[in-house]
Amino acid sequence: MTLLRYTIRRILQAIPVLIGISFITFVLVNALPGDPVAIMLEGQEVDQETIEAVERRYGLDRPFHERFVTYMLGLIQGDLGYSFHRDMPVSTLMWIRLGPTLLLVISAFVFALVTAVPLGVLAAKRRNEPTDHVSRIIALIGVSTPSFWIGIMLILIFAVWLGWLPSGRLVYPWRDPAHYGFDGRLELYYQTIRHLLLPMVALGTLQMATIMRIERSSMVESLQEEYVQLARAYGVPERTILRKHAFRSAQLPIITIVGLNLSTALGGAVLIETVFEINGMGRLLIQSIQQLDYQVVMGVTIVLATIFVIGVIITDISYAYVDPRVSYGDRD
Amino acid sequence: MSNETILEVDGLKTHFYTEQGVVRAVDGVSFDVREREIVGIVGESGAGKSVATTSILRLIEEPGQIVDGEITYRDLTIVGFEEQDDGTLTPREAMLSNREMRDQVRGNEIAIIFQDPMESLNPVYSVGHQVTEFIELNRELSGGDARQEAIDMLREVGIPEPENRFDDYPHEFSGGMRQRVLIAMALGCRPTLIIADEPTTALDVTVEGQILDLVKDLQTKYGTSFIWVTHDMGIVAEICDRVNVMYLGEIVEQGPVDDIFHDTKHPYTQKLLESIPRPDRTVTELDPIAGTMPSAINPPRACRFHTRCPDARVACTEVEPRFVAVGNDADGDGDEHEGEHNDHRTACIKYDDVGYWDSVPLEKVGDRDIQYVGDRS
Amino acid sequence: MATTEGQLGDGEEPQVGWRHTLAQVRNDPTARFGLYIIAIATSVAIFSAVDANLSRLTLGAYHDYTIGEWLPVLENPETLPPPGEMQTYQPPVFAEGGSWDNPLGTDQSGRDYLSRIIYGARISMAVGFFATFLGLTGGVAIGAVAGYYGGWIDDVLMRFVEIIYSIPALVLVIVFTVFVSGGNPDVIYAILGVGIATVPVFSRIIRSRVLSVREMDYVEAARAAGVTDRNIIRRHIIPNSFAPVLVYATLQIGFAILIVAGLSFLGYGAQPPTPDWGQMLNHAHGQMHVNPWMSIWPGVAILLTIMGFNLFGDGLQDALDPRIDN
Amino acid sequence: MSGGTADEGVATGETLMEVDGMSKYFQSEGGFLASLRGAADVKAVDDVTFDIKKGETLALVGESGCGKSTLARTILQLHRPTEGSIRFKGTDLTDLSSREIRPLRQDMQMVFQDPHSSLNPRLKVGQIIEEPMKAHDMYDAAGRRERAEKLLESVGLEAAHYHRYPHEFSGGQRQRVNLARAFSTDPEIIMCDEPTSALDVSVQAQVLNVMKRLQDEFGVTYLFISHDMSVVRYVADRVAVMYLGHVAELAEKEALFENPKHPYTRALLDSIPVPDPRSTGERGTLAGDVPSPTNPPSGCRFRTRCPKLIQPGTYDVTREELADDAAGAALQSYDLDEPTWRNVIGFVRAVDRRSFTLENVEDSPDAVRAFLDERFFAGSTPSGEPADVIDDAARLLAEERWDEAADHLRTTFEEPSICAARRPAYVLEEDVEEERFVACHLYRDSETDSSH
Repeated sequence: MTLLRYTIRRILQAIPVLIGISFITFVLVNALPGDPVAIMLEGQEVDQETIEAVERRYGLDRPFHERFVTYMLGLIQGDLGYSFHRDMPVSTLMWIRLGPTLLLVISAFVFALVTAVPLGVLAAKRRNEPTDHVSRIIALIGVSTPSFWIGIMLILIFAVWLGWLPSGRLVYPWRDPAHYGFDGRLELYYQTIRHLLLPMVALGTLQMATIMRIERSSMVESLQEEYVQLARAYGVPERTILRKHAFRSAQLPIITIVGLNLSTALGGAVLIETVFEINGMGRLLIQSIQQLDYQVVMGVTIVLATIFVIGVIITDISYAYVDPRVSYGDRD
Repeated sequence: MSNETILEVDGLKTHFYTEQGVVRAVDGVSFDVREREIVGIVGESGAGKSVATTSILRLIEEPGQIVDGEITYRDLTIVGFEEQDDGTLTPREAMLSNREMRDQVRGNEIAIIFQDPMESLNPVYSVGHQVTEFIELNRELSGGDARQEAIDMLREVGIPEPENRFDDYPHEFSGGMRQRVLIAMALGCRPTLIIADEPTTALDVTVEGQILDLVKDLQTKYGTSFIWVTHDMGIVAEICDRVNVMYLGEIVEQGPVDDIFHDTKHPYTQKLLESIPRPDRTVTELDPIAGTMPSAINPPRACRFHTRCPDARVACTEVEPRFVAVGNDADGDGDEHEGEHNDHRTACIKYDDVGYWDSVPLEKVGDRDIQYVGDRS
Repeated sequence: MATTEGQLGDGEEPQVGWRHTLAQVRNDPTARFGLYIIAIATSVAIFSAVDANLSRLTLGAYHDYTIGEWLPVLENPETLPPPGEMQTYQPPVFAEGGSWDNPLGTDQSGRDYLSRIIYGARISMAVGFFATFLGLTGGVAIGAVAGYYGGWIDDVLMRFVEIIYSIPALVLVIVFTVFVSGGNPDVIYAILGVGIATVPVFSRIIRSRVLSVREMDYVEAARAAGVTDRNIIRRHIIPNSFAPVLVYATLQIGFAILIVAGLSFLGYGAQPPTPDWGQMLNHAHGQMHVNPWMSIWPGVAILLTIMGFNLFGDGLQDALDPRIDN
Repeated sequence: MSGGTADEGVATGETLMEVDGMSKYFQSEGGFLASLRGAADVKAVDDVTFDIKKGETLALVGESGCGKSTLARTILQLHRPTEGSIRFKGTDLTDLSSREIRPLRQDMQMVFQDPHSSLNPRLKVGQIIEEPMKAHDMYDAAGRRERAEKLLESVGLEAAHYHRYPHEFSGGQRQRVNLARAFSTDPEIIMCDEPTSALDVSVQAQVLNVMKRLQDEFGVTYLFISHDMSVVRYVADRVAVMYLGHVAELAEKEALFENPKHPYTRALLDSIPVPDPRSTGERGTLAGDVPSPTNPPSGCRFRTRCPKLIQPGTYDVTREELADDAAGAALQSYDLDEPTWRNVIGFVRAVDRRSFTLENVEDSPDAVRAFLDERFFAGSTPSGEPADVIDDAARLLAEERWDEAADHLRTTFEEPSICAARRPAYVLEEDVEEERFVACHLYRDSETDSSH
């Protein structure tokens, strides 16, 4: 009951943020010194008439606030504008490109959690022992390395030198196997995984390292809690203490960090999609910036920010689910 | 008082190896606990009370270590050392392994209640689940029986509607109610001894009163022994049968509660009692102990209290005080526990024939209420 | 009254003051290691920026000089030897065909790769420091005001910060550099963009810190004593809120370097011929199959630099964290 | 040597501060949505009236959450009161703006409970003590320093400690620094918020003695907040006992401790363990928990736990009189003898708190009634109308309708009581001239002045 109320409250709170995101994006792309038309037509010999024609086509002849209102009204109806470069509605484009990005980002987080949580717990359990030192060094390198460079290195090693894995593009599990000329679902999935492996590791390493550090410190703290001491005093075996008494409450900061780090991961996806030639939102952003297709740029920015906002809501609700103290009210 | 002794602590030393030096938190402490009695350990913060009791369950963590002494619970050796040829101490073979501690002692024989009811319960599990878990672990009960037992125990400690509150989380209980839950948890495991580490300090007076009454009732009913750690002389007077007064890692005086209050021997106990404002009568002038407790890293030489003791003489800085029996029939009521063993003992050389009375009183420095004299090496 | 060390203090509160913190950092080997890396990177950045001859070499005017050749040039700049033949894509010394003249090989224009990597530190360090400084200044201003005044001011400012944070930093920085620069992206815009993108984290940290410091009894005591708001903020709030922010700033420099490397990798950061690690990786990416080693060195440079800041930041954090003290 | 405003003729023993009808409510939950939901206010302090005389120590005691700290902070205008007035030497502080209050703060200082968080760790002790003087432009730099050093010695530290940082001191020493800071501006009144409750007993005694000595030396007035009755007995001249935002009783110390009038005061005193194993007095305990301050009980706030709840009909309260206070409370009266009435109330509360179980009792109303008779009414069973109500309750309980049973019992027995209907406030004339305030209807007949 209260969880439901909390959910509704969180969703309501997101509305002004989404409006703000749209506004900021709109301002960035439209109102600041760089005139989109000038940028678009840069280097071309154009007369005034062409400029006006272009302006009219994009509605740029109308005052700023009017354009914003029109854009917002469109947004509410799910209309993100029209891409003249690609000759299709931006929203349609988004639908096509969303899948690969989500596939990449989600798999990166799965990879990060699956590796980081056990490693972090192990490091906390064996604090100041070799295991701990090794895992801390891994984490340190992980947070210090640019993801796109990891991508390049992975391609070099596993695709170029060893030739074990493909160096780019994804195979989408939701497609018809025939599209790729595969025998069936099973091969499709197998190929999906093979293609996904390198970009997933490249994008997930930073997340893994961050989560590992937090998992470790959170577990260390949790293991010193008085209720853990109490469990020890009642003869609970050390393994149960680790698995049950200390673990659950130690996951709370992890949940928060997964939500907040979605932002870094989505940004990283832009780079990874470029390195691995994946046709997702990130690559779309870069392509449309090169083409100065500014409706698409706005669209991608807003959609990525929205994914982040939704992600944070989901993690907040999971937090409330794990921590009974947050029935409603602010957590900060 | 012919009850059997169940726990014996002898010469216990627990030290903490910190960067600043070795903290001698507990430094040669001996006391015992008999069946069906409440033994108090009283002292100010930093006296080593909690370290002493956690040592009994061998729950001392890095950088702490039990370095010497014997702890025997019935016929089990919780802590025991033997001297090697090279003079080092190594654990005796009879000493319980960690696993044996877990299976045979912790929870099922000796349970513990911590000071802070807010921190002692895991916030992400329901209260009933936590009580049930410990009961199931320490008594051979099936899940369903353990749950029923948990509900019964919660009712026993005065939680209204325990069936309905079973699945509530700790934050939904008040501080007093949480402390009741912890008592239910401890008693539910049917231990012989419960260590209560300042269990009412975080509570309001009226709630404290409720808890003290509850404990007294349940102690009678279940026949459990208690070690009650506290800094509150009022609580000591209220519930303890025998008392150990601790100062800076050592027990300075121990004996039946009446003797401690009415036949006080050690100057520290004396001064401690004089420092307390009374609820039952108006005191016009308190006479506090001067100064603050010295560091346990470099405790004062010989008698550790000599730096603050009003009666300190030069001998106090030179002679290590021994425990001497000082029991006499001071109250004149034909004290019955004198016959069997002389329980009242103190570690002050005033009561020992080692030259205190021939020695010169220590000079007091400073004219204010802080006097700190002597050894600071 | 005599006072011994043991008598004073009861170990519950951490030692404060910069002298203590620095001593702690000095004692921490990892922090010291980090500090060395930072010191090397910083001096390399300053040195390479100051020496005009080295700049010219790396910028391409005398692109075919080798490491062996420019060392005497540094000593006697007037006597520049004439340019030799361009040798592009030379492999590093350990690969077949490499030589000690260009230990890490040469790039597409025949410029010495090692000197370009050394020179690349300049951009990274500049971006790291300036962007973080911007983010810190903006974040502290917003966070302190929001935290101290609370109420609707807090609501509005924090919502704004949340909006900025919602747009992934890299995306924000790309859009900012491209559109605000009017299609001519440059490092200055990158610095500004990263600065804006890091405002949210700083304002959040300082705000939560201010919120807890504001509740401290010494602040209330000052208020009760009639100390003015301005003096309370100056004497109590800021000094006690700033330490964790500084720790975070150290870590954030690494993050800024990371973002700008990505930005340059995509072609929107420093523009050629300015040597920049991200940009070098961009080119190397295209050469991956032919000249794979080119991809390695810029990445290693980024990794080491950021690691330096992370190590130092961790050490600083340990030094300021009371829990580690016990 | 006093700087700024001089004493405006308030002599020792005269009223220095008058608190009149002061309330402080907090919003229980911030934010727009909370206000939409109509979240109730926390009535931390509710309609409190008393005065403080120059040179005395007025102690404010009560359990955690009773509003004593809020009260002190509101008097100091660190919180602005929701209602009421606070007159300091004749000036109503609530009329003044923050800017106008600032100079007056020189005369009103505060000492805090937590020795760790009350001193800024980044300032030297000397700077800490000088800060209030600086804020009021007292003395020049050298003068401030001289005074700071003198104060350090007055509180039992050394002038040489001027250059030390707080972390170099123990808890007790820090409280001394706190005292030095509070005395630096030579104030008229100091609010002491549990100044010794974080300290060990021996250190507590040292600090209390310093406080007493300083009071003699400077003639300052203390408002001493504490939860510890023993400490209060040592330091106070007069004592105000607070419960859930109300003052329950205010009296001279000796009178209050020797002859507590309010049942809550009595319960509080009874629940303290006496540090004497031969103490004969049986310690009494108070059952139940403190109700929530967002929705406090009507009338007397203590009535839900009060062992002396007055039987409806004991006082002749007219319907008109009650209409103001408790709308809809049926006017009933019973004529049970005292033990029976106590049994009834014990039963009502037991149902309310569900402190018993019917698990081993048959489900029939008769069986339940028999069980209740034995458990709650052995000896003196009520008859007549009350008996019918108890029968009803037994029936409801047999059907496990506990909430309804509790409601029924409460509306029948508790709510018609004058304790629920009216807020008690009586000023009694004690022996000679001392007035005594008791907020309990038991003293309805003995009041001297009902205008309160």
